[in-house]
Amino acid sequence: MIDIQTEPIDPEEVLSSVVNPLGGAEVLFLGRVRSETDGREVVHLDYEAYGDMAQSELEDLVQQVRGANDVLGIAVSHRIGRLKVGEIAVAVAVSAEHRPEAFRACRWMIDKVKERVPIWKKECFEDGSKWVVEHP
Amino acid sequence: MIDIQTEPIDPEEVLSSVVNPLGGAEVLFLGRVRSETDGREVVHLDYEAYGDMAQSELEDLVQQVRGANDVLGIAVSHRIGRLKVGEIAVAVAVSAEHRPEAFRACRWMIDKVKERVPIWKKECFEDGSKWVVEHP
Amino acid sequence: MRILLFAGLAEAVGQSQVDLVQGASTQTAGDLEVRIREGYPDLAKSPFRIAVNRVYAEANDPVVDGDEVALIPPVSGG
Amino acid sequence: MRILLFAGLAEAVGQSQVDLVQGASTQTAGDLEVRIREGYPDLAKSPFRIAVNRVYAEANDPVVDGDEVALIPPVSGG
Repeated sequence: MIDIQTEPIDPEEVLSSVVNPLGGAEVLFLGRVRSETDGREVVHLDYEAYGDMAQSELEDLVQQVRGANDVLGIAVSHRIGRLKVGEIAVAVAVSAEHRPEAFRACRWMIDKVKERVPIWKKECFEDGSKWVVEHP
Repeated sequence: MIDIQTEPIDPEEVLSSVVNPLGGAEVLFLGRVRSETDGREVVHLDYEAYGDMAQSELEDLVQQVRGANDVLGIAVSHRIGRLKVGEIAVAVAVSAEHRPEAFRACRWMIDKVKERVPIWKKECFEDGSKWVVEHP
Repeated sequence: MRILLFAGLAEAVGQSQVDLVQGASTQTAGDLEVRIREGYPDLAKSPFRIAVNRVYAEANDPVVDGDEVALIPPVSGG
Repeated sequence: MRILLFAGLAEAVGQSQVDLVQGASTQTAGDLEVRIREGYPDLAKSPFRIAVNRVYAEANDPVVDGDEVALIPPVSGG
């Protein structure tokens, strides 16, 4: 599963898509809209993507993870559009025989998503909004 | 949530129990019964716990994680009794503001569970069984 | 040549794409960047990378007519 | 003094607890270990740690009558 979607992300679905009978370990990462940032209350976030390129970058990253022979399954789903506080923006799931590989690949994937994939978020507050530029 | 239970583990429930409005990152680890070990087909696993001590160790570990002020929520659930291939043996969920702390605390917790908590598994094959002693 | 803009760059310019006449001075992604920064004062100092056909381009990667060119401001997904 | 056994240790001995008469030679967890290894040949070379009142004990931790003592073979949860 490699998805960029406007509908809410179902973590169970992302996780289920990687389950493998040989897998003893799964790691799921969820990125969620926080209620505040730098002490300011967030009303909602607007996510925008360069859809075709984002999909292609995700596919490329997933291929890189799959190329490492110690990963049995990987899935990534990113939501775009308007997200409320508490909603899931991104989910990454990895299945591997043992936990070190599962943790490592999941962490690598979310780091790369945040570093490379052309998706942007705008934080909207009561009194204004701004595009986020840092990588937290 | 700190559980040692004979009923199946619901990952969604473990995850939900840590969600926090200030949390931007959640990491869920699932340990699952693999279909084979060292090339031998596994029929099922029997988990046994020194229940009172296991609960107390888990509570102690959870307190240690909570003492680190960068973790917003943590939950751990371990199943005991007879588990079939593909079933979830253990789940650890962590919520934090940002992902490094969430990954770090989740990994630390599952490592400590496997190192300290008095729970044992016996692998049952078609032609015999043995208590597992390694820490994979 | 049509150039796609996103996020803060699109807002800065007020549109989601701009047009640039291609010619001898726009043979590479690096050339394009120079032309864009000169031609659009709103983008003169904005940080961005150039993508050609949905792949991040290096400065000396060639750009030809018909390529899908986009300006990618610092990403912030997740 | 009753001593709880688990997993492979319980199987080796064939029961989930054993009794040890407490006395001058069983003042500490370390003493207990020696007595157990002497008294139960099945446990002589088995790896285990001792827990007293549900906490891992060090060799010189005291053990008194009424304590809950258990032998903890290498754990394998998860």
